[in-house]
Amino acid sequence: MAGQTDMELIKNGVRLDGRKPDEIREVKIVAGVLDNADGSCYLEWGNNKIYAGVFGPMECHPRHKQKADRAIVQARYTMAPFSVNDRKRPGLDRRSSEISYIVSQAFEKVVMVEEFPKASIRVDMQVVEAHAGTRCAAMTAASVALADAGIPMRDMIPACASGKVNDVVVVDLNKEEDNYGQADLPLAIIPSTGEVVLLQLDGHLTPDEFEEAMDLATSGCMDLYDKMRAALENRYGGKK
Amino acid sequence: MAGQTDMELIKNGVRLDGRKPDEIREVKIVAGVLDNADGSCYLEWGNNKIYAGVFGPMECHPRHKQKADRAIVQARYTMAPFSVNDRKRPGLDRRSSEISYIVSQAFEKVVMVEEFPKASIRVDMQVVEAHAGTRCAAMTAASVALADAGIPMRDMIPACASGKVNDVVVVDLNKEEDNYGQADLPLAIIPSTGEVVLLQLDGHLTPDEFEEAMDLATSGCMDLYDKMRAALENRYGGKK
Amino acid sequence: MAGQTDMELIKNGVRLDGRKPDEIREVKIVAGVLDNADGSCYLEWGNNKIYAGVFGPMECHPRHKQKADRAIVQARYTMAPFSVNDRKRPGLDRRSSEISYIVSQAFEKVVMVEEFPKASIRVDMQVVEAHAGTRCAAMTAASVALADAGIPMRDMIPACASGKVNDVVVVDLNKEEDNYGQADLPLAIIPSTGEVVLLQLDGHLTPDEFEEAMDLATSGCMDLYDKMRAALENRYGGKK
Amino acid sequence: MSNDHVSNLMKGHMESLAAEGKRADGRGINEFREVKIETGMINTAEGSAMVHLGKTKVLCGIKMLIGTPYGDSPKSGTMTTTTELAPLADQSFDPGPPRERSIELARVVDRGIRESRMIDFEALCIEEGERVWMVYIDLHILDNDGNLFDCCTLAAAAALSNAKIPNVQHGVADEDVDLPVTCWPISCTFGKLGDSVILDATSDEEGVMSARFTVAHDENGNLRAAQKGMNGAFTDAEIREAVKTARANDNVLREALKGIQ
Amino acid sequence: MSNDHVSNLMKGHMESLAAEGKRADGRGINEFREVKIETGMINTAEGSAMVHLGKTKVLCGIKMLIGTPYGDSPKSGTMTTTTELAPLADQSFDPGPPRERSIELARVVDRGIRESRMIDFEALCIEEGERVWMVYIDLHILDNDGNLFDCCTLAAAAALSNAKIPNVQHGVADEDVDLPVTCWPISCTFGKLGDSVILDATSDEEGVMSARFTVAHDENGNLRAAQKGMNGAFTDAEIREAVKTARANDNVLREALKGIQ
Amino acid sequence: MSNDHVSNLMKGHMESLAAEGKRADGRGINEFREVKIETGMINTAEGSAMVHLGKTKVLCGIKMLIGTPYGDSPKSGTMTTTTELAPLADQSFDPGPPRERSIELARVVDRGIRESRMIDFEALCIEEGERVWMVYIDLHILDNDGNLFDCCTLAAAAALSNAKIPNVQHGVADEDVDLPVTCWPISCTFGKLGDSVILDATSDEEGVMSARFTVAHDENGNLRAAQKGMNGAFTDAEIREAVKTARANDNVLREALKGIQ
Repeated sequence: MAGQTDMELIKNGVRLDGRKPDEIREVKIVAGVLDNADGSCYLEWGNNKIYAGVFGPMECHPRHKQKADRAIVQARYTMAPFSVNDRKRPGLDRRSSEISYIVSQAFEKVVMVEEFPKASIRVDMQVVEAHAGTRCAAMTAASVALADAGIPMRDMIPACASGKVNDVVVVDLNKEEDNYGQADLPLAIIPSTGEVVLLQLDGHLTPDEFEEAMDLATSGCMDLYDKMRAALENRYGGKK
Repeated sequence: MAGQTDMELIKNGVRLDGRKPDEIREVKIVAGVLDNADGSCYLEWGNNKIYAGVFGPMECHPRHKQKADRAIVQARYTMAPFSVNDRKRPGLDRRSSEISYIVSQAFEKVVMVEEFPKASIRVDMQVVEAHAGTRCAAMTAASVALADAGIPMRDMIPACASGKVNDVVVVDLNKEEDNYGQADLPLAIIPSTGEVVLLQLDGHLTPDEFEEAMDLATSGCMDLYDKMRAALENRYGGKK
Repeated sequence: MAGQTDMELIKNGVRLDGRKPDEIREVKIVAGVLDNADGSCYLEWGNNKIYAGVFGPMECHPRHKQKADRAIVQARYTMAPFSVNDRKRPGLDRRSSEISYIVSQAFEKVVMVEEFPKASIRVDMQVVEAHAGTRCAAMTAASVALADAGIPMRDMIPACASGKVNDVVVVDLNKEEDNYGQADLPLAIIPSTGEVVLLQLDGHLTPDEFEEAMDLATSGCMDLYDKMRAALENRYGGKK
Repeated sequence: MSNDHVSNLMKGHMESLAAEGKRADGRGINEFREVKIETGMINTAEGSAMVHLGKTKVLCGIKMLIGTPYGDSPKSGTMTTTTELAPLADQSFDPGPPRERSIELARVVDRGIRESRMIDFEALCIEEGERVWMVYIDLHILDNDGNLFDCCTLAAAAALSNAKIPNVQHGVADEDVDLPVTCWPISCTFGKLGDSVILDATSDEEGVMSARFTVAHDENGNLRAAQKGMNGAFTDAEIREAVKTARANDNVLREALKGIQ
Repeated sequence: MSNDHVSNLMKGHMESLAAEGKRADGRGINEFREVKIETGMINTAEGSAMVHLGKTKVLCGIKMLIGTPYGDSPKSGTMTTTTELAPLADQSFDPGPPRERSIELARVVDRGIRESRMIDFEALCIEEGERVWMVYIDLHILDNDGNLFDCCTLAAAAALSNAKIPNVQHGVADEDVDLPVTCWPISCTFGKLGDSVILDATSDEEGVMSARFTVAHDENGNLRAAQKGMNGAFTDAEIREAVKTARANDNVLREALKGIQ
Repeated sequence: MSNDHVSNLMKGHMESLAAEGKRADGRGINEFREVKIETGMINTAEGSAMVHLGKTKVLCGIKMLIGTPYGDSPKSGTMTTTTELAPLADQSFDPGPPRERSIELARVVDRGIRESRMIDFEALCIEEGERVWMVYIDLHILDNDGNLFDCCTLAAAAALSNAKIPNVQHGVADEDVDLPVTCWPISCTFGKLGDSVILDATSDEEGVMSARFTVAHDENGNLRAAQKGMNGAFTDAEIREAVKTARANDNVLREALKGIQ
């Protein structure tokens, strides 16, 4: 978030990449792309490219993390060294650790963890190309991978960001908007209940803009939700 | 220890901060300053500022450190990044590791560890402002915190350094004396028996100076011991 | 391996250190040089100097590495900081980790691991001076230390490299040959069966050169095997 | 933030209380505990503050060093935030390298300061592309009775407002000047307790609540940062309501912060 | 590379099959699985390739940065190889720092590229002793069905042959040019299964085989690298035979690699 | 330094012996074991020494590199001490990063050399504020039969006295010269065994003693360093007596050290 900028990111209600403020980038979701994982998903969202894979329920390691009455979700978000312009050092940095942690917690709300005491459900998200919005894209891919693995869930979790650019509230920031915009608000919801399982905000929003940003991000999540279900139908040849 | 220096640190038997050679800096001790810890202490010694907190006896982690016939003391000495002029990187460096180790061992002599097989007694010392002599100050604060926690002890351990400055043996070096002095001898004793539980020496002392340094540090310890008991009486309103 | 070089490393069939292509450097092996280790060996090979020590069979740590039906070999190859011209940082780097790993596996082939379920046999190799060929020298020393410890083995493992220098296939590269040569092929065999338990190759060899390099390295291994047995006879005063 | 000492009975009790708009310590559901701020107690720091929020105590020290700017922002100073969950503050805090919990705390506080543009980073440039001030915000948790997020953010803000740029010591100028602060972000953290939402949870309340929501506003009532945590959820309405509640209630902390300036 | 899902029965069965020159998936003992190479899918990378070897999938990205050369080779660019055994690729891959297995894999691939002189390192010198290109080869294992050694080496070779030196972005020259590649090393990995030697083992086969032997040849049929692994052994004759078999069979991979250029 | 192989019976036996002024190996309570020093065996080191103290064996290598001095001492060379408790030296030595025990050992040896000013650090300045010699003292424990403190300090002193500054290799001067040594600190380590105090404990004795006290004197009989360790205590009188005993008995080691010069 650069805050104020002279850069004209929206002209006549149209963004640099041709989208309207309430339009998300093109999304492509393919379920079941990996052979070893119990469930998997490949997702392209704009130029973002992400693989998600799920194993479990399985024995929980390290054992001191086991919960007597439920499973835990061990999500792990990593970016490949070549996924960004400046090479990223391999391994978890503080940003990836935080995202892994809050995503793990978000999934514990929808996975039926009480059915698998002491177990672990491992969710691995590999960002192989990154252009803003990767945490939402990774969560979305992980939901589809969990469903593909047949893990019992109350619902899937679509995730989508909204933000502010040139004082306009928009959905799904692209890379320039992320770099030079004024606010970024990633949101993940449970569509069937409307509950919020992940919300972050960086930047500057007036109270009214916040309301609008919540509306736009929610609407983006619902758009995604349709695409997620379509991907699963496409794989399994019917309603699921 | 710079060894020989042209700096005049003692003039007419008076040190730069106005003290005589056998005089310790002003000490303020408050027991019971923290709510969560089982026992705690805040100590100011000159400009040194230290918090000590104690938990236990409690289950020992990691388990392979447990002793079948006694408790262990897990003391940890750390300096806040802002406690020194040049910011210190957070975490344990080698100096802090060594101090933590020898302080743990010193306390195992006075805590009645044989009463709590397999247990751990955790002693945390946080130096938030440092001006020479912090290991002695931290040990002294830890003793008071242990007493405040009601941990059975044979005695408390006052700790005080002596050293050599401009060829004069003095007690309780301040920062300039520590930087430009000729020797530093931190000492911790058990007042009721006169036993030595911690002693280190860096620098240069003749045999006679060593005897004198031992005398001065011991005397400094006894001064402190009075202040430690006063702090506990002050908290508990009577002899303890 | 520098590949092509202008440096004349062989002149009239004689190498810079006076050896013929099929001649190994001088080797000195002494078994039983350490008191605490269950078995030990000191080996000089050219200017390489190595200590090897063995403990075991003993309880395996960490426990998750235990095998229910056999012992594991935990070999560890390290180079002292002062063993090379530029000081080496202490600790395991990636090269040492790889060597430790493949050497552990090589020894599991000859040690009678099935006799000691769940146990560990620890093999420590300390290179204190290094001049090319240290992995072979360390393995050779470790074999003698294992025999000295009385660990049941099918056979000892001599190890020797061959390589290519100025387009000539030679045995046991020295430091200059290693730096400016064209290929390096460390080999470890089981003399009684002729089996290969370790083989690596870096560089460039034609198919015929490879055959020749295998022959030379094997022959070097057999030379060493005699010296290893002599060292044990020397210690135990008879055939073993 | 599980707390084994709080039983299920306690959970039921606390949820019932909250459903009636009450709390175990007598507060209303949207009421902060008593707050106390002291500043300037650490002489080796460029700025320092101790904040008491009920029994929670956090000490913050600011250090400033000179370094080189990042390549993509040659005119900007830099900032680093660390949190030390000192073992003396809570029996459940382990010594050792920072864990997920500590990393989330540090990053939320950091973003709350950084993205709100509280610090005027361009005023920290000494020589473009060459030398800038690096600001270190080191937070020492001394006593944990819950709501570290708000207490840490407040301690950081107080310590920053107390900080002087050490120009003299580093030979940059003849006089030390105040660190330039441009806005005053205050964070309010809510907990989901049963079907209720409470402000400024204690450790006991954190042990039984299912979700956490932090939102920071500046002095003009605009949002500057937010974070939802823990493995429960808020309804959309609860989130929007909490944001309004935060605006209505952060004046308690804001006044305490003004008191020190 | 133990695999608890493969029982001793399976071991006996596979060994019997191999003794007859057969395999569980119908291949001959010296036959590669189907290989597929795609390149250029990662826009943030200087070069990229995805290789499918049967069900094994490896994604390789090449990044190039400018740095200073090593003191002892002031005219040479540098190269670094990492392997990420992504937890999604195999249930047995643990998250965390690289282990022995991953280190061996990275080092064998690295040496296969480096010691074969596939990259012309001197052509990566920008300014002697001052600035050289640093090539990073980062291998992401996405699906592990065995023979990571050959799949990774092939992915690295394909990604390198797809890479452009980013001269424009770094202001070095007016045009991006192909990374200079001088030879084409192809590795073939054999497994010892009972008394048989098989090429290109699957995960199931790796779970029951006792030893591994990798050998890389260039396009002229000369050896460029080799590595024996695991705690079994090969006879001298098996090693020499495997080297010949490799030369006779690596054309399958070599053709796939040529197909992308 | 617990030793599970030494039973309580052994403890009682050893304490009784010590009370009579005797020891299990026949030595008097203030008697060193046989000491042997060899130097110069490591050609890749600037200086090297192997010290045998009874069965304890320590190899020390000195390396010297050129680096920049610390900001607060622009005219002084630097020094770093490491100890490697090699797993081959003692069954209880674990591989892995240095632990508390190893850190204490390295720091006591380091301070004994550094604070005694044995090395003339100012003579290691090549160019003020720019280039100084960095001295690395790396101690390899090869066999541990107790009293590593004295054996390591002696090995370090011997290796330093054997070291040449590698001027030629680094192009600093035309000739390599001896590392300038200004004094000869010798450390003596005592153990508290029951109510007795013994010098130069073996591993067996260390396994049953309760406290350790190390004191180092220079050749003029002045104290240069001291350290009390382990979780027992010494009386004030025992400490003062031990210091005198050290002065009276360190000549054994001092003669061995002179023998190599």
